Amino acid sequence: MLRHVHVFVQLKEGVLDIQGKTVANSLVSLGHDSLGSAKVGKYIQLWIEADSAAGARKEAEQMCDDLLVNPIIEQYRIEVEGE
Amino acid sequence: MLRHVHVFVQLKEGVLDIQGKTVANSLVSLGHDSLGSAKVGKYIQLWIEADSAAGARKEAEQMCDDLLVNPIIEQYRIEVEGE
Amino acid sequence: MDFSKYGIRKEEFAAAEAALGREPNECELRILGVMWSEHCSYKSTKHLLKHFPTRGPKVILGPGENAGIVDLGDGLGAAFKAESHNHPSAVAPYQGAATGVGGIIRDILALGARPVASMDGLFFGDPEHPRTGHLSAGIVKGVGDYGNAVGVPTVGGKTAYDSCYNENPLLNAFCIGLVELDKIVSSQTARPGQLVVLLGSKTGRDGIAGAAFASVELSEDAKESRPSIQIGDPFAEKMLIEACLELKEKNLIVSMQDMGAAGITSSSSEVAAKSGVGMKLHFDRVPLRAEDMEPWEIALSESQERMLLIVEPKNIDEVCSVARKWELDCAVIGETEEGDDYSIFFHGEKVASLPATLIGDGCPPIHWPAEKPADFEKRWNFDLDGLPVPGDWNQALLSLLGTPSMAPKHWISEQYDSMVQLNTVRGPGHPVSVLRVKGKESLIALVLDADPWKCGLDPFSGGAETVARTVRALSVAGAEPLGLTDCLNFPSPEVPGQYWALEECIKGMAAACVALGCPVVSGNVSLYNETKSGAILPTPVVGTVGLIPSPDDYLLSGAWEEGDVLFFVGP
Amino acid sequence: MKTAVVIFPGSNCDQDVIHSVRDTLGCEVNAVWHREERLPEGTDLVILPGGFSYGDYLRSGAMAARSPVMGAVREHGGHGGLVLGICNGFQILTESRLLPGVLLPNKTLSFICRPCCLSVENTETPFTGLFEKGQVVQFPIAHGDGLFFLPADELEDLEKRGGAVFRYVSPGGDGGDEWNPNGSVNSIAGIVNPEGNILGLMPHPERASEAILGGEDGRLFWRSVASFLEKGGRRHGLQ
Ligand SMILES: Nc1ncnc2c1ncn2[C@@H]1O[C@H](COP(=O)(O)OP(=O)(O)O)[C@@H](O)[C@H]1O
Repeated sequence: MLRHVHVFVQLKEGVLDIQGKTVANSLVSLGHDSLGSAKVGKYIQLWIEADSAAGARKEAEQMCDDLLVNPIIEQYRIEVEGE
Repeated sequence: MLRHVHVFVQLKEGVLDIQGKTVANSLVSLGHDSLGSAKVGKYIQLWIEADSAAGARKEAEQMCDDLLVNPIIEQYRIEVEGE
Repeated sequence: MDFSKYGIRKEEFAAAEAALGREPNECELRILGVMWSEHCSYKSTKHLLKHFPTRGPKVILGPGENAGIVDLGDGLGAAFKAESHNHPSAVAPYQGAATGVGGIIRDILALGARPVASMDGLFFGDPEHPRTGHLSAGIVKGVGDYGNAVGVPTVGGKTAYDSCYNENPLLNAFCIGLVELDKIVSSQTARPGQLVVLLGSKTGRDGIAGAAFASVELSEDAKESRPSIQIGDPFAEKMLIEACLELKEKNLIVSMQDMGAAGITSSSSEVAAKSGVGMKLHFDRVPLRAEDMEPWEIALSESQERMLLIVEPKNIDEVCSVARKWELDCAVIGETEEGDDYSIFFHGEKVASLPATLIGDGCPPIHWPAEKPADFEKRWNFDLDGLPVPGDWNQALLSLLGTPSMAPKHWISEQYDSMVQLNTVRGPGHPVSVLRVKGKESLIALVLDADPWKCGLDPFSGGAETVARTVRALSVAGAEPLGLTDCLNFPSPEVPGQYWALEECIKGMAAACVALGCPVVSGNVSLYNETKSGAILPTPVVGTVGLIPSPDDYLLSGAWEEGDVLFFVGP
Repeated sequence: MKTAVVIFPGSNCDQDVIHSVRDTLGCEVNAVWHREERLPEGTDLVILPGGFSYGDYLRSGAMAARSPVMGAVREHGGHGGLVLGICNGFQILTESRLLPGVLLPNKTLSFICRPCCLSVENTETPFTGLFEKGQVVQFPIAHGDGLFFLPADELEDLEKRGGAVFRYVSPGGDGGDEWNPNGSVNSIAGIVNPEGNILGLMPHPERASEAILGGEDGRLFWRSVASFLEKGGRRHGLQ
């Protein structure tokens, strides 16, 4: 069964987030004064053939380690639909 | 109160996802045969000063329309913590 | 039959019916609607373009192919062309500009030439206008991201600001490539019994009927009515360039055509008509990206990064293996045959059958009425004496030089890789851009220019001046002009004063081309550049190419020293 | 000396590097397709060229770092063979962990193409032996993701061991943010591994190797490598 997996990638604490800062500045200058701060990361969706949700999660974790995430600067969180 | 808002941006159906296509090919060639397809989007976190979760959501929606999302090719979903 | 919803006019429907001896079916009407749009058929301007001189001692290939080619000597040619992508860039600046660059690069590639440099003509609205910042930033980033990634340096360009472009910015992309004269690939050499091959990305629902979209004025709801927008994939384009050039080197291509406006139908019917063959296409074999696409959608999809090849059956396996190496889809989608019939089959059914020549040439031309505006000469009444005399001339000069149109354009040109390929002798920021040709003594000089304000005041002289300016810039650098390409950006031809300006401009340009011995070898027309808030100024953009015999002949501007003597030359 | 230039899908400075090395040194240069699992016999120097491998999608250099050829490059470098990554090649080297750190989007968030002045900070590497310490050279940059970043503790280690080989400076050799085009930490433009045989740099020496293109400082870079190898810098390993 094809399972829908969501991967949320964000920069680790302490890594320069220029994009986040720039986005925040632009939003404030557009009048969104209520904004404290912003962070920009990646939202990756995977459709994985797996017998179980747990199997899909494991496979997705492997994909993150193999390619999707650079552990020097990034961390991730996975959600599997139906888990 | 500062509220943590998560914005998930993805390409609309039918819009060519050049990153997703290339990432999927790469993962398959690394041996992840179970992968059906992949989509790459943006994961934006906002910290917004708002009295209520609903207020934060409204403000975030406004930010998406003003800057964060390109409605011609992208769509988004918002989650507000504590909502 | 309500043909108007397909963008077909009454005369056009009648012409199609007469040629076919029957009513065209819906799929055929949709095809004709796009192929007979202004953008594809040049129905309003074809006869005007005849004013241009197109022959010259250095012209190897004039208008009629994907780009023109001039002779650089030693068996080498320069293929070049300019193309507009104005309407898409107005709606989706980043993607519109990126796909504009991608499209012109494929035009050059289609001749078997390696693209070696680009230039861009940018016309933005008033810098104070709220949309100008967003549009200009997006367009510049789109041009840069695409050109940088495919590895074609952007070595120069032209940027101007005027409130007439507030809602309708212009993006003109110019590309030049190098090709050995005995290895030029043509789109006119298909013979019966050969295979029609689709190389490159999969076909999706992107930009369907984009050509028709480019042939009407931009409306308020352009955003909503916009079909799924074309997305540029420079990575796929880079693969496509290398694959096509490898196929050419291995002599595996009979004929080639890029897929631009109106996609498969435009490219394949053009090859069929120009080569004088018929064609049978099987749309079930087209690699698709979206589900349940209708045949007319497949026919007209403007998915990017695709090329149409004509291949001898015995070579098809080798062609496919080159495609695999470059990780591109490659599918045989049809075959050529005797005759003029262009048919499309889908799930075993013939869904369209039209004479190939009808698709490309059958649209009845339109001669819009021209009329010189009544207030025309009055526009020249400018009272110079009424201008306040600046107290401080230095300050006046500085503030003039600080206006966005005149100020240096580093913020733009530094976003472009102007050096990749190691040929850029002079990049952006110089009156002409200069390329060396590895292993050769001579240098290529390029310039892109426009003067919409002069064209607005006096289209004939303005058109002539635009051409003269580029040729002058080349001469001053020590280059002999070889030929030029042009992009004619104009508002709707349906307004008599605007049509008159178009005609005058072309006549003026042509007169200058003749007088200066610089023929037109390629070009493009973009009409209907207007919105509710007004029409753009007549904006012919000219890209001229010249040859500097040797580096010693190159006269560098600004290389002055104290004690040099200044001369003023001219009337 | 024998050089191999790896071509990844999307590389676009591969021919430039081949041209420049050949033109300067007249030596043998081989192109190696990324699917190859071996380098040509006797390769002294492997160059990962600039460009946009896999379109820079996901993260620049990420997918190329996982190409079959990278196993051979790793092995070559592991035995002390010379490896050079320029621009996208530098990004590929950090993505494959052959060099520390990461290259993030420029502080301007836009692509920057312009000539830059660099000071040569370490002349003890196989790539910089003919330069003088502190010499200012001009190599152009052309990149979108050139901000070199390393967590603070690792940065300290890198600096201590002289790992920062090139820094962005003024034409007069002064440091400072205004001369740092992309926001790199400590204005770092190029680094070398602790063993000294693997170098990555964002600026393009191959674009500064001919007078007609505006500068020749890059020739000294190529000559340094040749001279290192001639002077018994071991063919397949450092002393
Ligand atoms: N303004 C012009 N001046 C000269 N030639 C032109 C002009 N406009 C179009 N042409 C020529 O008409 C032919 C078709 O042009 P176009 O439709 O823009 O090419 P494509 O099919 O590649 O988009 C080309 O050969 C082009 O050079």
